[in-house]
Amino acid sequence: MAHVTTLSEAVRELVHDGDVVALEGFTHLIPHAAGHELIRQGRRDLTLVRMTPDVVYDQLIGMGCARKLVFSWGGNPGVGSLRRFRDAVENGWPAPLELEEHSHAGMAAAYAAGASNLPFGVLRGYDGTDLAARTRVAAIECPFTGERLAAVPALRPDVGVVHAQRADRKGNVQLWGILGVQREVVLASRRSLVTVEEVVDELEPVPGAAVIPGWAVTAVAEAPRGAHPSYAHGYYDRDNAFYAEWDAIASDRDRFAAWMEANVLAVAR
Amino acid sequence: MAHVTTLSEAVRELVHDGDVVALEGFTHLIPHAAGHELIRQGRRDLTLVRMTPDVVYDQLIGMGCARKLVFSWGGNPGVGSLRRFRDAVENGWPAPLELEEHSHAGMAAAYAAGASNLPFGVLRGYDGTDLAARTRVAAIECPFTGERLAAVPALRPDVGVVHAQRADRKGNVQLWGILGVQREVVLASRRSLVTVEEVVDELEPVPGAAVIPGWAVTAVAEAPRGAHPSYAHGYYDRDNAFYAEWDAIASDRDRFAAWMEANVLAVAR
Amino acid sequence: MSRGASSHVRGPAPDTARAAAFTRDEAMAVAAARRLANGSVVFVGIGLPSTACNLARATHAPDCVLVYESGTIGAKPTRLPLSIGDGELAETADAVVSVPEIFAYWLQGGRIDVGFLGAAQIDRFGNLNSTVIGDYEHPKVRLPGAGGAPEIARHCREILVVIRHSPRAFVERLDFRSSSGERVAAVITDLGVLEPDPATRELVLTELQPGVEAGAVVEATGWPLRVAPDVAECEPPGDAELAALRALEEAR
Amino acid sequence: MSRGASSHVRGPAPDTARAAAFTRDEAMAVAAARRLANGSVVFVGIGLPSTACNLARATHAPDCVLVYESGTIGAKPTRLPLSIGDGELAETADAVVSVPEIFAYWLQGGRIDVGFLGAAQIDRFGNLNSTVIGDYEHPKVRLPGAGGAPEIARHCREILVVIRHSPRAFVERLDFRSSSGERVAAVITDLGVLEPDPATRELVLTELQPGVEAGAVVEATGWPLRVAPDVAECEPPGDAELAALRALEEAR
Repeated sequence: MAHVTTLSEAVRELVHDGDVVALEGFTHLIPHAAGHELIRQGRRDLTLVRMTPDVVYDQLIGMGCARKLVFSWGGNPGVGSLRRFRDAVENGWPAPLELEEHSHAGMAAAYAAGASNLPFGVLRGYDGTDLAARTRVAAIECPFTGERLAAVPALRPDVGVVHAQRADRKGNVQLWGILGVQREVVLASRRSLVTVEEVVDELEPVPGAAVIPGWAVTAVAEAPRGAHPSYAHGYYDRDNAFYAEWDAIASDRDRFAAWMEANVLAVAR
Repeated sequence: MAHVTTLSEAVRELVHDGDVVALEGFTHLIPHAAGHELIRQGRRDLTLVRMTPDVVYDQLIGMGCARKLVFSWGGNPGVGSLRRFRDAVENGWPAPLELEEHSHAGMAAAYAAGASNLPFGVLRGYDGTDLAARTRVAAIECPFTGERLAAVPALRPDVGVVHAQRADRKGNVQLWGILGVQREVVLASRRSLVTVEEVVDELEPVPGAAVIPGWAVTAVAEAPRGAHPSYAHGYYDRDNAFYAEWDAIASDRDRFAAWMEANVLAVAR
Repeated sequence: MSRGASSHVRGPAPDTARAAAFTRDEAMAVAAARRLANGSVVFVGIGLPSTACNLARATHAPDCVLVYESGTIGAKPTRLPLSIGDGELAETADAVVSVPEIFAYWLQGGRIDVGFLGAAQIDRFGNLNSTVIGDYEHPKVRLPGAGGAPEIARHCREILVVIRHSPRAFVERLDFRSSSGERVAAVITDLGVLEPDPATRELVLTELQPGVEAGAVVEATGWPLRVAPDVAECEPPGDAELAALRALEEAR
Repeated sequence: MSRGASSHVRGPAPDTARAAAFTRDEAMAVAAARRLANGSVVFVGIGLPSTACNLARATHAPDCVLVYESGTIGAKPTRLPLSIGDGELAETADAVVSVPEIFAYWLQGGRIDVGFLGAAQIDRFGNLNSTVIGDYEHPKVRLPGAGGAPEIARHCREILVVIRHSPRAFVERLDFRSSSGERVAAVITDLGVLEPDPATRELVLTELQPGVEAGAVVEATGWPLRVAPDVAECEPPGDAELAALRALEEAR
């Protein structure tokens, strides 16, 4: 049964230096508040996993929390580059960042394999690209047809972190709207943390909603607006203006540091 | 885009003698009406695929429609045997029935592989059983860890048939309650037929409901109470009494034939 | 489920309040239910397993999580379902997922504590047959087949088998092995409880149902059954347990 | 999207009603939208592709089915989403599925007619780079990466590429191949349209945007571009197309 706790307690308990940590949310329900707590608690040497590293990963990378990034698309959606990610890759600032780069389909198959307790996922993909030579992918032959397909190693993070709309007091989690890989990352990870907009007595059924039973989750923490500047369907919209502003903030190392100091480090939760 | 048509038209158009046909529905939403139409139209030499052959498969087998059965559990749930299935296997009546037998997990993985356009599915299974020697399963090695797992050939039926609660006039299908492998069999099959309780103007959202877009379905036909004696969540309950009665009806070849004559063959749709 | 055998026995101690009459099947259901710790996550087959799990939930284990292979997670039925896919399972579940998902993410994912299985035949190592009696190609009796059993038996942390005791069921040699006995923790029957020897994995009679002699169990077993030196008698079903079980059966 | 280039051109024939002023980016979006047949199922990337698809849906192709990699199937946004995961996509979709499912059952499942891709670089065979400029280990510019492109390029029946024409983008040799050009049916740019030679798969200039000379396109291409002998001028954007496009952009 998930224990319902505070965000700072949950991060302290579940995430250790050197861990493989996946913060997921496909544009929607990105666990920004949890990412900020990782930064405040000064986690180091993390292997960060995420299909679409966006602003929160730019912040984690810029603050020196990450040693390695496993990803498939690292940009500011609809805006452009992730400036801190680029500074790390292009200039090694604040530290070099090792990359393991996949396609979306490959990452998705790897999470599904992890959730299924399989050591690998299978897809028709990667062929005809230079990616195959730069990442962890192998050929696998169909034992019935002889066809060659791609295998990707399962993703089994130490900790999976997602945001969701709400949970009940037993830690049952409910989410709706774009579902992304939220359920898969929770089920693929050794430990899991779900931040929610609110903890409620009863989870009213909602069309399109998925429920993750509390006994399959390690910890739940309330974090209202915990996805901002991403969004929580039915609670608040995506802050598209912030995503555009972030480009300027992150373009400059000092401006970035000042923003993080004022908006993350100096904020007590 | 699915065309919305009559059940007899749809069966005439989509199902041919010798086809591989999967009628699915995991206890819930079993397409009995479509099965009866197959019997009325006298389809022969079918390879019937279904995880849990129950009464409708007992009827198809007893009426001589099937040449082969691909399945994982063939019984009358909570009641006992399928008498016509047993008569075919044990005594070759009315015709011998070839069997390809899997586990539920194997069938489910094979449908998911079919829906994904993969030639095989992977699972940890079949080992330590005599099934492996009696069915189509092969060993496959993880290219990363060297572990050996089981591979099952993808299921790609010629025709997939399921029942659902409703569809709109564009053929978009909505179903809820126990979902089974309904979506997988539709997506894995070359052609698909969905019978529905009703065709409506607008699909009102329902908690827990899945929608299969009309453009991914070949034909939709209205068949009110088309799952009976199975059930349609929100429309009518499972007719448990009929399942119990079926045992006596199907125990005797003549009584079975008379029942089919009166209740299926003589019924015009 | 509990209708096949109807021989009534008496609890051994008429001076206890528990000396009400009960059937051997009722004793079996109660003994099976008691094996479930509160809060455990159970993969439930239909029939005897479903009866036992729902009885556990109605008595000492209200927080047991029932997972049915139909994809219903956390189902809380008020009456015994006839099939693993009855509508009430979906209505009362915490989550309903597809069948491919229940087997891949949940069972194979290693999230299930206890799997409950029945069978037509069992051997001395807890291997089960639910496929055929006789030769596979020319069976005397064609049974329904393995269903979920091969992977339930492999992926749940432990397996409980519930099966009526008879020489036809407890056989020297299975006609077909539908699932492996490797993870079997206990076999609960209408005559007693068998548990594997930790070293050899051979099933040993460790408990007797109330009023049953060890000799009767040995006789009902198709191989030379080992009896534990400290074989104990099960606590007879209590009034509350019997009342809950009968209420479940009546509401069916 | 259409803000980068703002040079206004005039339609070639002042005597037509269509001679309204439009930007090259508008001409590109309109030319791309026109390639979509009504009713086709389209896998939509964000940016120029999303603009073109939504313009098609607002004009000649109201029954186009937009599938976004965020798992929204049949989304009908009223304004242009900034990201592929904006809330309106889920609200207006026929179905929302998980990301593993959208790639496995829907894209790899072979259900998509047309895939729309953009890129930083393209070569003469329609191979695309969206990964790095410069050496992979020591890149001059680290781009976002391949995202969905490798499998979109492989599984959709045909691929349309939308990209602004410049020698930096149209290169002799890609710095990195993020996706294969095998299924590219057309490359729509702000200067013209390129289509593969059926025999060699080399891209050939087959259409010119209104008012653009073939020589200008050759000059903006980093390899010796072949020009079709019958190269035609695109029909200029119509009033209704421009109005719909601008309404979409304004509602963003």
